Amino acid sequence: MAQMTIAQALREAIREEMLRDERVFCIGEDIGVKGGFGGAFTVTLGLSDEFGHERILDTPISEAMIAGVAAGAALAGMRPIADVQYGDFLFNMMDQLANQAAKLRYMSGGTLAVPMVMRAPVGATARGSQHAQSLEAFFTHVPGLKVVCPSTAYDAKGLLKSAVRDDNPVIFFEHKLLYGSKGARQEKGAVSAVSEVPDEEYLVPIGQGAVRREGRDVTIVANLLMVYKAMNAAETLAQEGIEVEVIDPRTLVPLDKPLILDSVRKTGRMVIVEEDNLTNGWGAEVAALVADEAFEWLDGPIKRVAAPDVPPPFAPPLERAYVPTEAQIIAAVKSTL
Amino acid sequence: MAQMTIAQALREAIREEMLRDERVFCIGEDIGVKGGFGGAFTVTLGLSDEFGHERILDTPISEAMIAGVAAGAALAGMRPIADVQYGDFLFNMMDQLANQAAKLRYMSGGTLAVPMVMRAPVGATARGSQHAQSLEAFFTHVPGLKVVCPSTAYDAKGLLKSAVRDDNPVIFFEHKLLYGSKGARQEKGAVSAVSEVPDEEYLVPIGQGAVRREGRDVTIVANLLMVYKAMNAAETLAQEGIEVEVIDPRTLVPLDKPLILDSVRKTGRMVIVEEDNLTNGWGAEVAALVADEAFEWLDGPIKRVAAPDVPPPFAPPLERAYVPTEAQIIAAVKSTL
Amino acid sequence: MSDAPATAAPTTAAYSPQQLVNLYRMMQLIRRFEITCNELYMQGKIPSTLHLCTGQEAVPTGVSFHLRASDYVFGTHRPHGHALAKGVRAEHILAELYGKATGSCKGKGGSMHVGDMAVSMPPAIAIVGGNVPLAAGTALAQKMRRLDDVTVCYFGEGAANEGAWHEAVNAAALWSLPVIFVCENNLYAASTPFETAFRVRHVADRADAYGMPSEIVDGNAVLDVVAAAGRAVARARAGEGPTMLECLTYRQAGHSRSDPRTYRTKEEEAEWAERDPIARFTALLLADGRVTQGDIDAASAAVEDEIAAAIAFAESSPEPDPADALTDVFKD
Amino acid sequence: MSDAPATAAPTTAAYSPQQLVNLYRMMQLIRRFEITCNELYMQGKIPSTLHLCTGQEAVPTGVSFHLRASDYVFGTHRPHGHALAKGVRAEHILAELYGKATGSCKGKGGSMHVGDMAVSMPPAIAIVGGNVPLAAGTALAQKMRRLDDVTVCYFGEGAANEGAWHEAVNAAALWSLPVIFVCENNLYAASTPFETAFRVRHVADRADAYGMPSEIVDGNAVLDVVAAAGRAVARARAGEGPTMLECLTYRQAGHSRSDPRTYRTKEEEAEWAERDPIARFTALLLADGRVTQGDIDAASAAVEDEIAAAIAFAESSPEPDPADALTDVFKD
Ligand SMILES: Cc1ncc(C[n+]2csc(CCOP(=O)(O)OP(=O)(O)O)c2C)c(N)n1
Ligand SMILES: Cc1ncc(C[n+]2csc(CCOP(=O)(O)OP(=O)(O)O)c2C)c(N)n1
Ligand SMILES: [Mg+2]
Ligand SMILES: [Mg+2]
Repeated sequence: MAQMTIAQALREAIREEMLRDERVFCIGEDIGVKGGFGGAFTVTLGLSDEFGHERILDTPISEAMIAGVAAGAALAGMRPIADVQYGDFLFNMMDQLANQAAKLRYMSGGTLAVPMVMRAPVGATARGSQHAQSLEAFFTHVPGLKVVCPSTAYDAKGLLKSAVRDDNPVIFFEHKLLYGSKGARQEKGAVSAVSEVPDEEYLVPIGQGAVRREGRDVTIVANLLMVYKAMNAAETLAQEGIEVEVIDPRTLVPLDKPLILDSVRKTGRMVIVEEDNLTNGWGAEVAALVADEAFEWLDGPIKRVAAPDVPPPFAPPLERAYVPTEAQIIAAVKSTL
Repeated sequence: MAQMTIAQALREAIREEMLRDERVFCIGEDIGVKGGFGGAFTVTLGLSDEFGHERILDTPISEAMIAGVAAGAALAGMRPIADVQYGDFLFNMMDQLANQAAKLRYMSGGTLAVPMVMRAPVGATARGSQHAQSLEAFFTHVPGLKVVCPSTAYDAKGLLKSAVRDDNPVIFFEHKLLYGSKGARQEKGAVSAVSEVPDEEYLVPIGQGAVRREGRDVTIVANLLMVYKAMNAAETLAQEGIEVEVIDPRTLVPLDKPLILDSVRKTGRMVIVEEDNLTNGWGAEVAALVADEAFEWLDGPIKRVAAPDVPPPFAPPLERAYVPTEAQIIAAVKSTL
Repeated sequence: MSDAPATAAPTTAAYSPQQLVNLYRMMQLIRRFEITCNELYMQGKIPSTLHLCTGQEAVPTGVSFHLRASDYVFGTHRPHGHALAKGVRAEHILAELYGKATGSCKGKGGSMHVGDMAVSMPPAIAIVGGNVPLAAGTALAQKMRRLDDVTVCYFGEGAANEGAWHEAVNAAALWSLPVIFVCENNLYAASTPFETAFRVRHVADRADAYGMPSEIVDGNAVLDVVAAAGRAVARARAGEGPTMLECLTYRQAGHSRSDPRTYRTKEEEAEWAERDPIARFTALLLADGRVTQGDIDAASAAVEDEIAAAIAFAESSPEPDPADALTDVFKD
Repeated sequence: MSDAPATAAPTTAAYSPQQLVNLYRMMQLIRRFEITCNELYMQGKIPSTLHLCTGQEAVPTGVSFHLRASDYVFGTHRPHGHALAKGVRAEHILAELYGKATGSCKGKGGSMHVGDMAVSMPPAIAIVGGNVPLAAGTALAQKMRRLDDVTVCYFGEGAANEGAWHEAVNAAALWSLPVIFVCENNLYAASTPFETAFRVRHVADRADAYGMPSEIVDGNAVLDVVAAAGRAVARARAGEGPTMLECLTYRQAGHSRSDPRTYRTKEEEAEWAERDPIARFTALLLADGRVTQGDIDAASAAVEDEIAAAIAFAESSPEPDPADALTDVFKD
């Protein structure tokens, strides 16, 4: 057992998969340059020393190329792990992800596969509107893509290994404030997502959520950074006698519907917490799911706590008004009772 | 009063706005070429003869440029109407729309405006996976963009004129089967969206939905082609004594929430119909809205009828299994009772 | 560097009579396939739309002369010729156009996405320029796997203004990937003339901007294409990196389905009809003498049989089960 | 066409002493502003991250020599110098970096998005290459409105591999738009050396691929930049279309915040320190004699006052009201 940050856990996952399978390689900007950063958040730091620059492939600043090359290499027998420095830049590769990688297998009548992973950091960190978005919902809406969003080091390692072994394109979201990146890449306001990581190999299956806290009164579904805020809110509410069940879906596509539905059938009340913008965030889909399949068990309105429908602002006081807070979560939970 | 197809109505709207305001111009691929098509669906046919090739500007095949040039020209005092041949290609310009056009005003602290219209045809028409998607939800999720989706010629003209005069970026979705395009550009399986269009000028305000049919039992919210399928379904259901209220939101951002909520408060039952893929389609947002703000009035589960989570298939029998049908709408309505 | 097309009359000497007949046969197959598709489309047997490559047959024919089944080929929205030349069977393409379960993509792809992984042709990409990053990707895989296979990426001249094209061409040059970028410059992108989209005279002029060698080729002279493609494929197999070939040609048909073609002149069409690749090659062969009219007639007859068989196959094939609309999204 | 930088020692003769002092003053202002930002950042007074342009001051200084308030300028993620040179006031930039309500973007933009519409500078764009289509757009508007204003689009050499850059540069050339594309080639994109991303030797080599004139300029010689930018701006105002200027320079600081810069050598840094644009220009001025040490000291002192005032302004300014997070999305 070792204590690891998410950045370390992801690095370990990549190392192990590259050692296990020579078809696995990394492609992205500034990921392997000698004396460089190991990507924007140090995840690949040191790997080019171990695996060389062909398997830790530094690219020009060309996101559409990165995604398309990963998809092409994947259909030709490789297992690329592609890296984008900030999730916001996924928009630059949207066609290659949504029109190509996601559709190729289907258009081919199931005669090819695109086993690629697209890693993308999300979350607001006082960098302003173009380095801060949470983009899960743009990809949960694309048939043919799987969407993963780990919130602990344990899950990050186990899910990345599963993503690498998955025969389909996987969009892998990582939260900047959860990396636990050290040194030059340390983040203000970071939350520790350090967890025990077994020495022996393990996988976390894609499609299985986790109950982070059991409770009988209200179900909260939250991902990434919001898991921690939800847990804190649950703690506070417990002192008032309100027992909240906190579910971390861990993957959004495929979504662990039974876990969520069973919880709501138990509690009868539901709050969804996401850093994504409210309108058409992934929380809307969870709400729609529950309003259909668990309607009879609902005892109150389904509440969503999300970023407002504005671009991420820069100034800290504005950003604090943008990112969902524990106070908002607590209020939402109470409004369902 | 004249009978017009949507293609004619859009052309008239563009003509009138270009005559009214010299800042208005069109930019896109194959929109003004002499002897050409007038865009993929004839909407701008003939306009370059009237306005010249500077104001009906043909471009290289460069979608990111088209969107970015439109946004740049807009912030510098022009009022561009940009054209993409198929909505699926919006992914090629996603960064310019979602990171630039949508965020520029906010990032500037409200000191500039981006009055542009981005026109995009959607809908499955046996062209296969890359010329068929309905993409509304990718844009309803972008703060800073307005999203419009007319289903009649009257609305198409009035809404496009409003979009041109709006000081913000507007994504304007048009359904291929509703254009009523003639000659070489006629579409198999087209539905007539011809309507009476007044000779005198009028506007349809962005943000106002329309009740297409009143009913007391179930509320259906449907857009574009699905409005027609919902109306047919309502007709059939009426014969069985089920009175459906059909609401065409006409614009998705801003959404006419009062109209939808009031209807559900009246009927207590809700079905959403969209050609967009189910998971995280715009219907999910409408469902989430109702499950929160009209929960107490709901007498049954909220049902969604949408395309399944697969890319649009080519073969007609497969495409028929992809596009929502009247039978599915009828079944969904009954399942809420 | 890019020069004007080699004007020296191409010589047949380097090729066996059988090879020459095969080149004729493939061009004729593509021509007849496209004309037949158009007829079937007009009869309403093929849904939606079609992008035909009549007049451009020499390009994929000449390129595929050098390809193996394991070499990848990426087609465009105008892919029938790319597919036939790569060895996708006419019956499987036609069945795909009909939307039949026996199509090379089970009817899920359609005309704009024909391909067949059995001969290493992924579905053609109908997003203009969208196939270029994918092609760089398969070429990267070929290089990393130390194969001496290559990737061919076809694109129309209009695609050279897409951002994805730029990014991927640069990467291919940078990494010396075994890919051949084959530009089918047919002077128009839909209705848009070359000069409306480019200030430079040639797409090949852009290869210099990436440090990539290029050639401008008479795309209606199949032996010129064979020769230029031979050099490019040899470089790629030898690990010497990518080449851009700009093949000057002309689309005899409309851009798609019933395009009236009023954006170009009848004179221009007539000029290019003069340069019809099949007629020119036939004349060359007969002048050359090693291939006889009889050989050509036999090849043409074989093509007619193949087309007839393809139609019979497509029409007798079953439609896909509607339930199949939900399959082939994810691989488990 | 693109040649090596003019090696002929730039002459001051063409400029008045006041103009020369102003050039010094602006470079010094940018330098001291950046160094001060770094100190304030280290003190935790500026949130998040910073991209400083120390060493690159001559480029925006030389370009802006020719600009009016109504000319548009688009900055990059490294925009402080672009903004100061365009005339955005130091106090408004610094307040923006502090995230104060008095910032040039009301604190909503931050360091990577400084701009000020009062001097026609939209928020800088932090999506590499993302500002290029926008710049082509403002230039198109200037052309359609028959103004003789121009647009300047700054970009780092790394941006030249973005698809948006390609699409927009082509359109600007095609339509003869009044835009000057100013490449700040500082040899690195974050940690990535030029050769890791390009097979060609110069970004300017790419201008040919669009039929656009270009010049390679010594970006650390402010008068060379002034001269080249003068030619480009004149062409643009005269309706003769865009120009690409590749300014060879070097980022003395790290890429962003506390970058250890271990991907480049101390020797290389030392070489470029020798070519410091401010030191070189100062030496030139003093050798030339028309500007005295006294003039320079006075300008430097004025800069210190401006910086001190900017700090005082930023620190004494109010934070934005959290409720303002919800405003400025749509214009009604
Ligand atoms: C990204 C994208 N933009 C626009 C289109 C619509 N479109 C289909 S074919 C075509 C013209 C392509 O011209 P070219 O690349 O020269 O190929 P050609 O049709 O001449 O073979 C266009 C604009 C598309 N399919 N994809
Ligand atoms: C589209 C996009 N990709 C990646 C990044 C991350 N990034 C920020 S600056 C930078 C390097 C830019 O290098 P260059 O263009 O040469 O400008 P410089 O930093 O050298 O001034 C990168 C990769 C980004 N901001 N946008
Ligand atoms: Mg063409
Ligand atoms: Mg640089």
